[in-house]
Amino acid sequence: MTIITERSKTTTTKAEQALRMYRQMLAIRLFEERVNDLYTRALMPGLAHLYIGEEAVAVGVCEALHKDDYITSTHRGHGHCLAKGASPDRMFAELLGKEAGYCRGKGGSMHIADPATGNLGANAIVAGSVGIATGAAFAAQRLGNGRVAVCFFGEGALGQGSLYEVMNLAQLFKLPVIYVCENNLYTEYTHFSETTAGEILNRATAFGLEAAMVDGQDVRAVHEAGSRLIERARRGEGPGFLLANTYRYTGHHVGDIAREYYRPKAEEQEWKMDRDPIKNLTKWLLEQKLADSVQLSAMESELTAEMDKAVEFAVTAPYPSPEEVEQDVYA
Amino acid sequence: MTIITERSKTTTTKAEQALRMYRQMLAIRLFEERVNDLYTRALMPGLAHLYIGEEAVAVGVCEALHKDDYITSTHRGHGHCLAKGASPDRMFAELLGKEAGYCRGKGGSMHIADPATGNLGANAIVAGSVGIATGAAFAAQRLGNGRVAVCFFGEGALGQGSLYEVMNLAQLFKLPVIYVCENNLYTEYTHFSETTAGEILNRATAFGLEAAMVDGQDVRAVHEAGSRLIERARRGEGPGFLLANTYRYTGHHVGDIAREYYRPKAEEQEWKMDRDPIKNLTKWLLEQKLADSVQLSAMESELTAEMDKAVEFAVTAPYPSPEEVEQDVYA
Amino acid sequence: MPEVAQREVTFAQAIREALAEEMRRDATVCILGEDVAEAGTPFKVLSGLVEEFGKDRVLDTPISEAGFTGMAVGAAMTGLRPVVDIMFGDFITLTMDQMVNQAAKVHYMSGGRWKVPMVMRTTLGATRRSAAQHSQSLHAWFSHVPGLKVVLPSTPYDAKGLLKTAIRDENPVVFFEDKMMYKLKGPVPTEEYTIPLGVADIKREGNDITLVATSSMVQVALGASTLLEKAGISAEVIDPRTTWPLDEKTLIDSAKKTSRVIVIDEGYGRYGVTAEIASVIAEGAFYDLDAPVKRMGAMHVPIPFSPPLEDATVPTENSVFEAARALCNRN
Amino acid sequence: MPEVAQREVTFAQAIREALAEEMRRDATVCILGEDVAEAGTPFKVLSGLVEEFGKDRVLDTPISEAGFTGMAVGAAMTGLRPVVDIMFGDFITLTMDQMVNQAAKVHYMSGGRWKVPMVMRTTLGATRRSAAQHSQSLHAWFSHVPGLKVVLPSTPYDAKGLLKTAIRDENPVVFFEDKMMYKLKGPVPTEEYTIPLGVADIKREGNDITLVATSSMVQVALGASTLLEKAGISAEVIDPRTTWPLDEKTLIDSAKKTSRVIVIDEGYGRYGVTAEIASVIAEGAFYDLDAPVKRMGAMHVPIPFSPPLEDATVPTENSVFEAARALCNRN
Ligand SMILES: Cc1ncc(C[n+]2csc(CCOP(=O)(O)OP(=O)(O)O)c2C)c(N)n1
Ligand SMILES: Cc1ncc(C[n+]2csc(CCOP(=O)(O)OP(=O)(O)O)c2C)c(N)n1
Ligand SMILES: [Mg+2]
Ligand SMILES: [Mg+2]
Repeated sequence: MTIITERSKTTTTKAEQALRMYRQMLAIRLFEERVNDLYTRALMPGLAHLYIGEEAVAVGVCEALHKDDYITSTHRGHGHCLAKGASPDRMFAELLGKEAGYCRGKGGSMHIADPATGNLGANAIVAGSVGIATGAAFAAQRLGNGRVAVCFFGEGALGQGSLYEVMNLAQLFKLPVIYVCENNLYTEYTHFSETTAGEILNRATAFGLEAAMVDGQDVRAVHEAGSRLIERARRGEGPGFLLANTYRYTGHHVGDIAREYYRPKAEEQEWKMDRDPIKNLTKWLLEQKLADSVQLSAMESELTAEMDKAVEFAVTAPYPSPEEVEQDVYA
Repeated sequence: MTIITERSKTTTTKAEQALRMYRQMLAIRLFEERVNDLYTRALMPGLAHLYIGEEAVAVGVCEALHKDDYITSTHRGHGHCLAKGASPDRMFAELLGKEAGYCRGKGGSMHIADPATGNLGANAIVAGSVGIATGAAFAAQRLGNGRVAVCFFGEGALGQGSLYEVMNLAQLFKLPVIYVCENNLYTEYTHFSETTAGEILNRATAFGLEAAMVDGQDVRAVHEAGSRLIERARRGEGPGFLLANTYRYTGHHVGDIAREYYRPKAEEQEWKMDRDPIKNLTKWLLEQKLADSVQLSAMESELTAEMDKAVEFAVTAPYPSPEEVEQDVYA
Repeated sequence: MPEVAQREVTFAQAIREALAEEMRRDATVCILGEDVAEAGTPFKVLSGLVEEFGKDRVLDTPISEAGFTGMAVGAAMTGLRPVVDIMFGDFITLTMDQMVNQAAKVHYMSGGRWKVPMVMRTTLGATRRSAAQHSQSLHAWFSHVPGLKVVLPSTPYDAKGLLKTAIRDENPVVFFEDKMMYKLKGPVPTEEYTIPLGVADIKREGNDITLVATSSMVQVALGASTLLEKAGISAEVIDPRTTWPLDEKTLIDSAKKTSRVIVIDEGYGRYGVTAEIASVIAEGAFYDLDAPVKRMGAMHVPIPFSPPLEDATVPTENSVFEAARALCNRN
Repeated sequence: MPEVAQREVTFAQAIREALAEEMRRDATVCILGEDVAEAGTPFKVLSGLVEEFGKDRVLDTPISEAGFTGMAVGAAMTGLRPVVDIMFGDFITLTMDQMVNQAAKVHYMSGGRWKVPMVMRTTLGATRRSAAQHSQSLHAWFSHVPGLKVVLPSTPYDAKGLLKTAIRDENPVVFFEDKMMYKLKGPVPTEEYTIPLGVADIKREGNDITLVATSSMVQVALGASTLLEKAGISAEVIDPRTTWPLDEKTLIDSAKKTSRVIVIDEGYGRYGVTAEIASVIAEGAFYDLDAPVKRMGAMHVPIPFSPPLEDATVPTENSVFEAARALCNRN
């Protein structure tokens, strides 16, 4: 099997890479703002779990992946999908339950999957995909196709025993899998310190995994740490664990408005003001003179137009016809 | 609620305690030899997993427990039951499926349970009782009855994710529970190094537990380390993890005879000759002049007679009557 | 209940009241689950309980369904009466070992010596646009397991009375709540009351056809019966209220009276609850039935996200009406 | 199969041959499980496979049923055809999330874009004196779940042909083997063959009564049919071979012919396989049945250890004979 590496081949300079990551983070933010809007206007069924604030994690890690590498994702998965290369139009369509969606409307927000971009699927079971990602790494190793698998999950997944089972398996078999823990401080409505004893990184090193912690609001740092673990895994040196400290700006889902009983407004403000991954990178790009604000605004306008078009596409797209309900139960 | 402490109250001297542990280990060995015999003579149905070689672990730990403290046990559970105070006659009866058994014959070897000695039950699911032990500690804490719970399991249970879930819970709630991992080097037919990545102790300390490793063939060392963790837990300082390195002399079960494909005879010989817990303690008792060989032989004769009587009792005891099959499904 | 003083409460409130009353009555009752304390669960069913009973009795856990369910088993054996909250019925997959191999069997395996008075509360039901992993009705699994009891309330009155009984029961009881019903209002007596497990309720009397319906399907059946009335067909609606124990007599008697039966349950039809109930009736009323017992359940597909697809998967007032009319040969 | 060249092999050997043939044919087939390599499983079903295919394709895992089942899901999605070995059917409790929320749903949720061609092999059956946690027949659970297929072979011939088909199937298939049957011998063709899923087999033709029997109960039904013959009753014995897909037509046609039916399955009768099959027949042959469809399954009790109790829990040749005779009104 051949390894598709066009994306990383195009990485000629650090500057290009930083701009690509900037663009990607912005795309996610704009995407999620539209999700919020669609949901609030009652156009989106179900629940919407926004990734706003956490963009640097998905983007920094996926920048280090090849197109045919694998990811698994979570209920808060839009950012991972986009960062791995999914198109906003088909994503919006899926979110609205339309036929043109990635899953023909059958999956919805929490189950977007796409073989073309190596996306094994978002998962609505906390830690539900840790086995899948590990298995994909196992297959990659056995087939010798040079791929790696990245398993994204929130720190809530640290509560699920299956994570420890597969970390043990991954280390025993030296599988090319990286577990990326997005510690956004909260599960649904509970602070992680109330649900997490000991030190998170030790939970990975106890099983022999190579582990690293990183500021999840600094996309360049995420990318660097992610790359190291990914390339190490790709070389056959075994699995890694990346702990990214981050924050979700909005509620657990769009309807989670009155949040003060579980977290102070001041905390939210602080993260938004001082630790925003897009602001951080903007500042750096400008400082380094790798971009100017005109250029960045132009990019934003372009992305905004693209996102609005994608929303338009999804809103006007047709629903699947009722007979489809019985299709695809079996392959 | 009052705490029953007669047993530990009778501990006046180290010598008495050592002799008591000696007696208990010998009782287990003699018990298991008879199980082997009953099984080989086709008098015992099902499977028999012998504890021979590992006696010091159960005995050293249980010596540090009160009668109303709790234990949970495993498929290899006879030693734990006896060490916690069960009577051989009703145990043998259970092993043979007789009405007089601890579970009226319904449980058999892998399910002996006894409220009178705080035995929450052996368990035939690997790691199946980690939740139960943790829950008993939780109840003890909430009821303020001063009890602790000890959860015995083989190193194979380290493969089960539920163990990590409950260690996290125990540490968060500071529960009086001690996880005792009996590393006898093998699961059924696989060496633990093939199934266990990283360092075992780290798997407990990662969750914040107090952890210790001990030579499981040295009953005094086990007792000392166990006591420390147990008393710490009893004082409300949180859960502990004790890793006891030990060895099963015989097969995974009595029928597991041709073992050389998974472990060398020389290894078995070495443990039996050089690291036998009963021999070790005999030597020490004699050296310290805490006992002489006449006294120890007398003890052995006495125990042998007791065990033979217990076997006799069980063999001649009646089976439950068939109507009992529908009893006790519901309380 | 015409002479009894009544109040209107929602289904959620009925459950909350049952818990609060039992927690006041019995200090050993406690609640364990994710986001059960300050958040009062995502459905707000438990709002206010932590304020009254404190964090010692309403405990937020990590996302460790197997772990805290296992703890509940042990705690129930040793003096508490835990009520565990499994946020979505789909997550019982993670608790099967603790519920089936432990909770359900402890009493029997120990020859009646230990008991497990615990309750698991969880949900069932689709049409919330929650997709395949948050929409299942898996109560058939637990109904299949001796040692468990399974409760499916369909009104606030039943919910409150049955939950109080479940908490007092000496056995593990699984209590399934339809998540679409939490806001449904209905009368409950001002005075304390309980409802025994194993007694079906005739929600509406009729002569031409029996609609046996569970949980969410009771309202559907009642709606259908109104439509049927207009078509000149008198339908009897029976709610078994518990699938185990099952009140076979009431079901069979009704079938004998009307001679036509439809069984409606929101779980999958195949190998589901409708199969058992239909078999019981087909056997018990064999000589009185004028037509085959008809079964209606969820379509045999994972529940799709897309609204027009999802709506096709579950029985509706209209589909039940049509089926009943066809069965009565009146078109 | 009179003209076909035949050999006598045991049930275990048939399974081993199916695996070996498929592993030779397709390099992506691999085996994951506990003690599957050198030990060849405790039942020695897989003996010799690791010698032929190496440790890269026959992998010993830790005791992590959830973990390695999850890995199999991911590996199946990405190019392998894993066969996981769950030593005892009782341990499927630990895999329910991976099998039901992941494996069964991936294809549907992804709109048909990913598929999961994996097989889970496990066991069922009591009377091995293994007590409540090693004696269950839990195949009804998986049969209830859309997206899974469930196979229950009853002869070496069926085992081999069905397992080969299961491995080639593009969907997750669960394959239940009766552990008491491993040594049963029977003819298999010398030439390669496969058996489609979803086709019942008439194990014996007859006219007076239909005995529908699965797995372990097929031999029991055949034994009963011999006794019945002596009593002048001609019994037809039908083995559905797969509970999903289910060959309803063959069952209904036979019921129409004989007008009397007993359904026999070793799982619990309540909410079990017999309920579905009995319902299908009672509906499909409603106007032809002369007596209610009778169901025989395991008693609704955890399986007890004590031999006289355990023997009472399952249908036997005699109990089926008596039931059939009573149903035919000939005493
Ligand atoms: C096994 C399981 N338990 C509970 C839930 C309900 N649930 C959905 S999201 C969530 C919190 C997840 O927290 P975290 O993993 O930190 O992810 P975040 O939402 O913070 O990104 C919970 C409890 C679930 N989906 N799956
Ligand atoms: C969940 C589960 N998986 C597999 C088994 C089968 N099994 C019984 S004992 C055993 C090995 C246990 O090894 P270990 O925990 O080290 O205990 P030991 O036998 O060495 O005392 C296995 C795999 C089981 N009983 N439960
Ligand atoms: Mg989080
Ligand atoms: Mg071991």
